[in-house]
Amino acid sequence: MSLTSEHFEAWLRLAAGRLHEQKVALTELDQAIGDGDHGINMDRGFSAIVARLDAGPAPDPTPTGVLRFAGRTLVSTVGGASGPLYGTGFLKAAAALDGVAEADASQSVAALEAAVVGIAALGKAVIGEKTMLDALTPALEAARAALAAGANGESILEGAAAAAEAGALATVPMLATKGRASYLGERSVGHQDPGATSSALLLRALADTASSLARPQTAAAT
Amino acid sequence: MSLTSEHFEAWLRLAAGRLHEQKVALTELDQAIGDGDHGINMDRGFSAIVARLDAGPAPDPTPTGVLRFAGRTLVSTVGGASGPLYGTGFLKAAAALDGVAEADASQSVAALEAAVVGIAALGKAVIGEKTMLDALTPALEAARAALAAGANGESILEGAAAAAEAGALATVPMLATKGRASYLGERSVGHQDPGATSSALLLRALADTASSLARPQTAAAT
Amino acid sequence: MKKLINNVDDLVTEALQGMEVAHGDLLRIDYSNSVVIRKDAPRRGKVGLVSGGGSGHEPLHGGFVGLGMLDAACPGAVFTSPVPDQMEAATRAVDGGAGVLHIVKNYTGDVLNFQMAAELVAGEIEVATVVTNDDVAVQDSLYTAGRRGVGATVLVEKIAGGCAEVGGSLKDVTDIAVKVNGNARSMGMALTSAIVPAAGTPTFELADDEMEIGIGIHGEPGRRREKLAPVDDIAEMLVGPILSDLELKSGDQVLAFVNGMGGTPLLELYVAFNSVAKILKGKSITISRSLVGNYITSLEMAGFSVTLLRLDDQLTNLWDSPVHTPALRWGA
Amino acid sequence: MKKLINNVDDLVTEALQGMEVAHGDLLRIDYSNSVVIRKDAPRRGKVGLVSGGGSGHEPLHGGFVGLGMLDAACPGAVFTSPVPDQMEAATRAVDGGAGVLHIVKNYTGDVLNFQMAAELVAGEIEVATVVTNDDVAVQDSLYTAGRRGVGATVLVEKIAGGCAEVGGSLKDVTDIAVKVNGNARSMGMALTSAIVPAAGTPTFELADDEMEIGIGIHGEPGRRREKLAPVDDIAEMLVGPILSDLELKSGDQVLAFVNGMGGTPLLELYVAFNSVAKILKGKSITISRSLVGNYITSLEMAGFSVTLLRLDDQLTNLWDSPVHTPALRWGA
Ligand SMILES: Nc1ncnc2c1ncn2[C@@H]1O[C@H](COP(=O)(O)OP(=O)(O)O)[C@@H](O)[C@H]1O
Ligand SMILES: Nc1ncnc2c1ncn2[C@@H]1O[C@H](COP(=O)(O)OP(=O)(O)O)[C@@H](O)[C@H]1O
Ligand SMILES: [Mg+2]
Ligand SMILES: [Mg+2]
Ligand SMILES: [Mg+2]
Ligand SMILES: [Mg+2]
Repeated sequence: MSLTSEHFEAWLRLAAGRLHEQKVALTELDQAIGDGDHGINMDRGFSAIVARLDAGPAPDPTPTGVLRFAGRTLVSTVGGASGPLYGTGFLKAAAALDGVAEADASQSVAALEAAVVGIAALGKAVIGEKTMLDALTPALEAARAALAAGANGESILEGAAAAAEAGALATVPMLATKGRASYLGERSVGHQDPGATSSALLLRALADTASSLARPQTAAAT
Repeated sequence: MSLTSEHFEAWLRLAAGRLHEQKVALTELDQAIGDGDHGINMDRGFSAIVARLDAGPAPDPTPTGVLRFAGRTLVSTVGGASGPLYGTGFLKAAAALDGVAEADASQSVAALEAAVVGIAALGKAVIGEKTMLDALTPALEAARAALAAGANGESILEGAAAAAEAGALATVPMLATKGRASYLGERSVGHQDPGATSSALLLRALADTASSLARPQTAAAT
Repeated sequence: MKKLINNVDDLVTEALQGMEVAHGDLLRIDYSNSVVIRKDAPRRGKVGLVSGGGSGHEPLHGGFVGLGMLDAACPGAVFTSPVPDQMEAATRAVDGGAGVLHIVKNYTGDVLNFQMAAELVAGEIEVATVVTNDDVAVQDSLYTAGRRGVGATVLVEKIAGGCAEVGGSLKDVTDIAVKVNGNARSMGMALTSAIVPAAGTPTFELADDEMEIGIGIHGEPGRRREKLAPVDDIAEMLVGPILSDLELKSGDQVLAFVNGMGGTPLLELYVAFNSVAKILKGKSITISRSLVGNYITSLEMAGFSVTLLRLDDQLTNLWDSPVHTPALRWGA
Repeated sequence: MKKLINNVDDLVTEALQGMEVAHGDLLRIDYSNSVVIRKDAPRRGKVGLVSGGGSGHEPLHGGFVGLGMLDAACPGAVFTSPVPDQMEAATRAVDGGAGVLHIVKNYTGDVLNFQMAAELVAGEIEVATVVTNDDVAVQDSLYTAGRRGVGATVLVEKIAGGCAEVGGSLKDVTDIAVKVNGNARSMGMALTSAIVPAAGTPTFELADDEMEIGIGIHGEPGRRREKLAPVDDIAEMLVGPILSDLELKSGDQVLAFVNGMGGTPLLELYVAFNSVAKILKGKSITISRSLVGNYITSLEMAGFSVTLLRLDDQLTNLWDSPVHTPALRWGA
């Protein structure tokens, strides 16, 4: 597997569609422990990405170009806590892939690492605080481990997505200590974090993009 | 029958009790075609009458004294449309009984007439406009007719109360052209007028006061 | 019923106590009569302005007591006209020898109670009365109690108050009040009803997709019920009758007043104001003065009313003249 | 959901259009960036004040743009922090060469977006940032995102704005903003939730006999749910933690600010203010300045918050200094 600018663009479009479908569900999660806008925010940002991709001008046709375009669009359209956090994640990933035309497995993991580290640094959060990092950190760890074990790109991303999904679920019993949910104290326990949920969605969309492009290639190779 | 200041006071107390019981019902009638305060207003006014009777100083012990006291109390505690209207009714009745120690049937009817004429003059309303006059006017007519026919005091007042009750019911199909209900136009049709309802209640209480004091007297005479 | 109260019977008195602490520089309270009085009243030689009505319309009227507006306000129970004793006390308290103007919203109860009060001071204090009746939702005909007094009341109080402040005679002040009322029309709508505290239940019920058009300010149902519509369309329903009743024409200058009924967020009131502005712009009517906010309310009712006042130089200058009250303040 | 809107996506823009028509003498709108800008900005040599946050809190912040208060306000979507582009545009628009103060309510989103904006103008414009965090309902500990910025934000904007208006340097203005925030504490409660227009359903549900204590201003649930109580008792629940956190003592002078959350009638706010005043009187704390009304709201939420600011002569004088904005005006 190697991810080109087209693949990243396909990922953004797939994620945008799924976020739009999940808009109400994500917002409901945020109503329980936040202010009821996370689905709306994510949908606004990713819809803007798709609209700008459609309307052009097209971003620079490199992984860096597409990811930077996505990061900037998120920063300037999402708002809230998630806008700067996800925006920074994309911008850091973009920077990590600078000069790369097709990201291989190791480069992809490095980009994910840059994103997660950037988000953690901006949000000053660590794992266990009931935020998107509870999906992103396990995802990064799974990806690193799979890479070290010599797995191919598709299964690395599949592992990351699965870990993110497990991580999102694991936020349910957590007490929030960052973001809006922390205002609730004990009342934040028993609800799944909306940002962790959207992070899992993004990583699942990335894995699906990688595997769907993997399959026809494999078929052709047989 | 002849009505002394004690009888008028007994009437006020009986009416106060019944208005308090009917507070919600009268208010609900006013919610439908007015502003939802008629029961509250009447209860406030008649509770004040009772409180002041209890606390003293006692009003002048004449029919005029008690009725004037009631009229003044209503004017200064009820507010709304009904306060000045009922207040004026009581004040006019008081004036009509000036110098009378015990009101006989004919004097009682004259006092009722003064009240009804005073209310109509102040409110500039006539029968058929869906107001308290739709109870009061038929009551006055019934009382006059009974007096002309030589009926005794109790049955005159009984006839007035019955006519007022029928008059209140007859407001249901009327289109309001006076008071707050007139703002509703056609939508005022189909609801009973709260003021007509409270007027019927007052006249029923008067008839009951007269008949309850009549009964022991009759018994004693037999 | 969810209200920030201690008990229903003390509601109005406790609110007056709160006003006195918050605005002790502007007003004092006569608790025995339940009257809000301008701190420095009576002012020798100044016409006194007295208004009043049921409570639940705040800031009207108590919030308009102060320099350049009212000298006294008489709050009744919620949605219930005050009693003559209050207006009598208010009239006596503010009489500075130049007479007193009663500004009365056209409701049977308000009119009758003010009328009785005027009789109580007759021969002692010269009282003139102006009855506001600007609500075009009600036909001014033999078949109604006449148009209701709504939004124009705020404008009458401000502009007549400005006239009195600069030494206008009772006739001047009365004339200007009549002029404002004659050149102003209003219409309102509700998204929800209101709960009279002593009643405890909403005065009417509206389904989730319904609104009432042509409501007054007492939580009473309106002229008709309609399906909920975009605010641009609602603004058309309210502004249309006002424009035709006032016979406003291209080139006219107006004061546009979008008033919240109490429970509608300011964000939405500005959207509604924008809808009104678009309609007026389309007719080449110029908004030369604006007022947007909760000024004559109906407890927690959600909804808004529109009032348009045709302006000339006299009215504009008096509108701009200094006012210093709890709810309206400029130039002072 | 019943709202006075045309469609959800245009809500904020249309409200800005309405503001521009209503307050064109005070402000202008940069629609491409969604920024409310003081009409005469930038003023050469004056420190610029920029604030912003989600919409739905009106009049905060746009209603505080004008003389003696903010130079620009950046409204985000409802309850959603604005994006850095807005604050960047606002900062550039109001920079008069003396630097710009960002007044930021302490929410992760607001803090991060303002921080990114400051980075965008770094090296070009000197930016200082003050983060308000006055809400005692939230513990300021490692286990939270820190206390929220609520009612004190209004006071910071007024008082720091007054300091900037009379020529204070960026350091002066920042110091005074920090001082106001440090001497102010708030706590709020809700009788009802609010409906984010794009969500369409209430953020939380409260039974008819319940209230939320310790809410913020985003329709979010509070610290705890309680049975509805008389407002005197509610005031105790809110004022108690403020008094102890501020260590207010007998003889202190305060500004008492009772703020409506948007859907509570003014009548009830005055009752609530009276409850607060009684508590303070009992502790011999003097209310020397007051503010009662809807100033930092949560859409149509019913409820109120209390903010107390310990006053000294400097703060009192700056509070009294001239201000002319859509929502606060005196002395100008
Ligand atoms: N300090 C932080 N670090 C990492 N993620 C955070 C932080 N604060 C909040 N988040 C994430 O942001 C999500 C909320 O995003 P969103 O609802 O869009 O913004 P807001 O909270 O401003 O309304 C939370 O569910 C959480 O996952
Ligand atoms: N002009 C009038 N003449 C006679 N009765 C009237 C008139 N206007 C109103 N009423 C009576 O007053 C009643 C309403 O009283 P109330 O609810 O206490 O006052 P308000 O209408 O001011 O709220 C009506 O039901 C009607 O019977
Ligand atoms: Mg959120
Ligand atoms: Mg009534
Ligand atoms: Mg009434
Ligand atoms: Mg948000």
